[in-house]
Amino acid sequence: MSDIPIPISFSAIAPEIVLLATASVILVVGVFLPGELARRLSAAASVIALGAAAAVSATQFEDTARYAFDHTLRIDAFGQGGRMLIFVSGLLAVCVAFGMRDLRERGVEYHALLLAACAGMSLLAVANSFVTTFVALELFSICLYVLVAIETDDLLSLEGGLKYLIVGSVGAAFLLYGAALAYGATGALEFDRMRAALSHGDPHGVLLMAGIAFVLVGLGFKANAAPFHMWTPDAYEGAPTPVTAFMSAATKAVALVIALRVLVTAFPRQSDVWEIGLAGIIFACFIAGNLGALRQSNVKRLLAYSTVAHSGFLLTAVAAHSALGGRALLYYLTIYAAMNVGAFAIVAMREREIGRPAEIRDFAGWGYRRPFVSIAMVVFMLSLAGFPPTGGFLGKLYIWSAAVANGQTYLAIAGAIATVVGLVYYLRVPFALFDRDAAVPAAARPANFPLDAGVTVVTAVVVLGFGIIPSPLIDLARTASSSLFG
Amino acid sequence: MHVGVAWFLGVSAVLFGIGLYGVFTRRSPIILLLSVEIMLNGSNLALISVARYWGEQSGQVFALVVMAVAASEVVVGLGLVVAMARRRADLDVDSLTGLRN
Amino acid sequence: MTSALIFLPLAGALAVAILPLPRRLTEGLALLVTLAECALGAAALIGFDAHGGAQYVENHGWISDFGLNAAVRYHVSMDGLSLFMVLLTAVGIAAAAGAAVRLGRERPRAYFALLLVLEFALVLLFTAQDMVLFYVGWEAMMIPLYVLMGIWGGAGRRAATMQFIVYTLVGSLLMLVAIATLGVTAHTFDLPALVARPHESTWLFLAFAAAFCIKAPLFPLHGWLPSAYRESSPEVTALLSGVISKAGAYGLLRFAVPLFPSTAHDWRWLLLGLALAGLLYGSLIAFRQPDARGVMAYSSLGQMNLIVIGIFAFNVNGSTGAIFQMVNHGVVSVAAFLLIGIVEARTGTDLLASLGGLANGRPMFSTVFLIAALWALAVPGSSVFVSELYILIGAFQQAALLGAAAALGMVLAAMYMLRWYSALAHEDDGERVPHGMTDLRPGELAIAVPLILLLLALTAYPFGVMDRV
Amino acid sequence: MTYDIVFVVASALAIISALGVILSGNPFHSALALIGNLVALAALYLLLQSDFLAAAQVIVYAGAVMIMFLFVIAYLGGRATEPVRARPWWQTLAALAAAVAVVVEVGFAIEEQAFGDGASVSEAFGAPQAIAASFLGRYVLTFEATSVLLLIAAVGGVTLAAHRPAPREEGAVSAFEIERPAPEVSLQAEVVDALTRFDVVRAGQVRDEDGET
Repeated sequence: MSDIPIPISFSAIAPEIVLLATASVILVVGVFLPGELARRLSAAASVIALGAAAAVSATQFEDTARYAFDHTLRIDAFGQGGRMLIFVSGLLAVCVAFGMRDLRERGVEYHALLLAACAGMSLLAVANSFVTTFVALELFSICLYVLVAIETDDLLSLEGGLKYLIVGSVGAAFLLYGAALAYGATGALEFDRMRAALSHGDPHGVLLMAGIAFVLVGLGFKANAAPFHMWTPDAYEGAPTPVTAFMSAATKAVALVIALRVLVTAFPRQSDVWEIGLAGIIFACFIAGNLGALRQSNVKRLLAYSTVAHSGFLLTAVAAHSALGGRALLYYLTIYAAMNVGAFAIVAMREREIGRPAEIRDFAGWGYRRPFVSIAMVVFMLSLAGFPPTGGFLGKLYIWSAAVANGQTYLAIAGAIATVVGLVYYLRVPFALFDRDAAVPAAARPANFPLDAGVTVVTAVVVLGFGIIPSPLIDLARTASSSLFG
Repeated sequence: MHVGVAWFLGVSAVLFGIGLYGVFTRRSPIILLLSVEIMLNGSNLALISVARYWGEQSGQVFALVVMAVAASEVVVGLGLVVAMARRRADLDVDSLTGLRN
Repeated sequence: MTSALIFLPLAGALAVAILPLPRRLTEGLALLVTLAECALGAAALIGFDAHGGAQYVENHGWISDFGLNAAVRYHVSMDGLSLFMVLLTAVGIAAAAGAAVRLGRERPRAYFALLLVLEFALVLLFTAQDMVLFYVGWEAMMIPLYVLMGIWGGAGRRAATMQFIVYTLVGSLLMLVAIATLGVTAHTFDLPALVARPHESTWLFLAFAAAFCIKAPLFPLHGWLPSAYRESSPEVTALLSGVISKAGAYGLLRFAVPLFPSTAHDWRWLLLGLALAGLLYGSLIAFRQPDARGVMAYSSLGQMNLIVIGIFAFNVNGSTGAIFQMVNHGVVSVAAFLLIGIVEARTGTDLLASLGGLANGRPMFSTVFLIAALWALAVPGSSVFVSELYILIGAFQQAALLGAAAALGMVLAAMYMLRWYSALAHEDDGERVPHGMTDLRPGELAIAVPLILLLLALTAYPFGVMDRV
Repeated sequence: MTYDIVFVVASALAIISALGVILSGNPFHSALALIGNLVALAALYLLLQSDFLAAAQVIVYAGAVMIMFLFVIAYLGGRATEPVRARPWWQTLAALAAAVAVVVEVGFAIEEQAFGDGASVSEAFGAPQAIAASFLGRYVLTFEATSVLLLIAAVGGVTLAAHRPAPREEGAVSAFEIERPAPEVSLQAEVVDALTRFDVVRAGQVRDEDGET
């Protein structure tokens, strides 16, 4: 029992402090300001706070790995990389939301909750103990439950929030129970101490195996991995589109970052067993995600199922549990975040034009009226489908290389087959966009969203730029990954 | 018979399973929230019994945290339920079919 | 030099897409770029040393460390095979662009930009010496093709495009996994380094072979072919048949066989059998097609399978003939499909039953069609005859029965091509042939005549190609 | 011996009340059963020398959280009662299978794991002082994060449940109040649906909002 006071490391949690302080200020000040002004100010403050948090993480990126708060946190480049990804996704989500008139009344809460969610994710990215993991996970989850349902006038939004909450809580309970079982097998809750406790003796105790299985299930819920993905389409469709964009990018990123961290830090000797479990989940992701996406006509639902299928690819990198896999994971997560945020930003633009959820047919012929945005959408779809020269292609190749290097060629082959099926639904969007026969749709409302367009351009540049010149990103990912694998 | 940690863990597993069954079979959001509470309580019992077994404080602290988390979940969940109840009469997860294709 | 060949079309594509020029200038600019590419290719041919192996080498780092120290490099060069494939691409694209100008495509900026992107990708894949780089070209080639087919195609374009995508991507992605495996196990993606240490792996070979055989296409992987050839615009069909199918054969020659020589040798009978079946099947089916495109499509299938026979005959005659036949067939089928396109533009159909009599009072039409048909049926003395003969000799050396059966394919080719020509050109004017339909116009001749001249040049001096490969 | 009897009684009570929560048709009864469950668990915590947790369980959980539940149930009145439509039998079976699988798996794990007698602990174990020391020492960050969590939950609860007259301009339509297309139903879709989701009625059943079937 180390009940002696421990040094409080403010530098370790600097980003969280920045974000939560800003959130509090927004909440307090927002009360006294008229709605529109409060929304604008809180958006500006959020952008600054997220930018500052990302900058702080960036300055600490190359630092040597260290533990903080008596091993409940591990501050390393891997976590900082995850943090930066989260903060940038949050920043883009703020930008996407800026044009949303419907959020006007909720602007303050929206931004405060978004900042708090980022803080929770950021904590999770560096968590080194199941206690921290659980608290951080719940911190951001609760923010997301509310954010999904923030359109309280809209029943779909509430429904999405409620389903997400219930299923998410079940996932959290699984994680918790798994942690309790692993705690029972090791007597420790910190990942590194668990590994130390497991470093000798039989690595395959049944209690421990049960614990790992439950932890995997719990994280699977958050990473919307099949078969724990049933909340995904509902929450994604019900949520306001900027929230969907944020969830798809940041939640996925942080869930996979922590999954890799738990598995390789705490249970490296058990890798033979959880590799198999992950393989099962990966196959389920490919099947459920692809079959689900094939029959969607709503673009958000289609993208929701596509994220399920993508969990399969990303988990392939986790299953490789090597420095190469970590690198591939971070590389693909970055691209993945960019293409999802970009795609959802475009969906948001179209929704605002037509004033209702966008079906694929609502995009028919749109490419001839808004060619540049539509070309960006094509880029995102091609990247999701894995075509060169986009980052999506290199990410897949990278992940498959990691899988092959770890002797899991069958996962790469399954991924290849899943990619083929994915084409069928991803390419429906470009086909619709440039459908020659469709009447060019007229705008229901004047549509001019400079911030959305900015987000689209930035994300498209990321997707294409890191596809053509990937070395800078790969170098960063290498630094981050090696800090985890030491 | 000696009641050791294994017995407590067994009870915790049964509680967890009961909660899981409830989540899968019931449809009223209130009952679903209650079922989740049972799952969390089962986990808490496991944590506390393991903490006792190892003579280690962490598990108890963890369990306290879980209580706070559960309370937060309930607040948000009930907030959602109330917000929905304001806007529609029927509260049944299965009839929430607006979000389906 | 190689980089100039690769990036000139890309720069042209960007310029065409971005500059807000009127239609005429856009078309002119695009045409200029394609012709400049031809000129560059010709310069490369002149400077090419027939016995110098890989030339115009450029090797730079691209992705420094792609894991396990397997770097991906921008490594391009040209040997004889690459050079002639690049030249074929340049000529084919130039002809297609000319035809597109002639036929007048909607949204010319996008159309020509995509054509030029296609050219970029093709040149890249024909010159790449790094497997990842090759794959980038291989897939990048598909994107403009999908768009060209899916937007500017005929009524059934959507289903045809989707079928094409799924077929080709199944093979491609398996190949991508195989590339990843090779790279990770050998710690390099560099083709010369990999070829220097041959591999033996059945599934890797089959993954590569599948990708290339679908694109070629080898029988029975040709399911996408009929609808794709029918629903695309004539230029795109010409490119599909003339150039892009050659990318499949090129892949077999450049990757599948050299990387896994012993495995390929073990599996040769499967491929030879399928190719033989494809040759006879394509030739027979071509006979029964009601439309001009259908005949050429199945003829193309048969010819590609003949090329595969040449490749897997595993001797010098077979492979030399295959390469020469790739060039010949490329030019012939580009010419044939573009001519069909001209007929379609005049009459609105390519059904043989509704056409006919094109030779009546239209000497240019008649001549050009006749030359294309004669070359396609490999009339003795033509360059195609030379290359097919080489393939047959190769096949005979492998097995007499194989050679005999392949010769049967040639006889069938003569029959269906004659039917094709006579249905189009002879008899009275068909019901859909407008009264007083004009002969070929200068603009059309400007496209057709260079191709014909090229065929004559190949015939006159076949060793110009065969010595260099 | 007393220890064993208390254990048996308390755990039986906990399990029975938990069953009561999930089997009762009346949410009010369910909530009351959960209170029983919480109290029984508190007794088990006492057996585990976790006095502070037992107290917290009763005061925070049974005292505060459950009161909130009861308030909401009272507010909803009859609407909180579960509609009688039953789930398809195979869903119930699947749920049962999942629950039994969890219990069996963990039971097997416990059986296999050779637990010793457990550490001997001093009187101070589980005392408020010890918990406080942990919270302010090793777990100070967790403590702070938990407090933020509670604050966020409060903000969220207010955001969601606060009554807010719709402040929209005249004639403006909410972005999402629209006619939705009827779902396309196919056998394949049905099967996929059944395999991939458990929380929904089968496609083609009542869509109560539009009155379509």
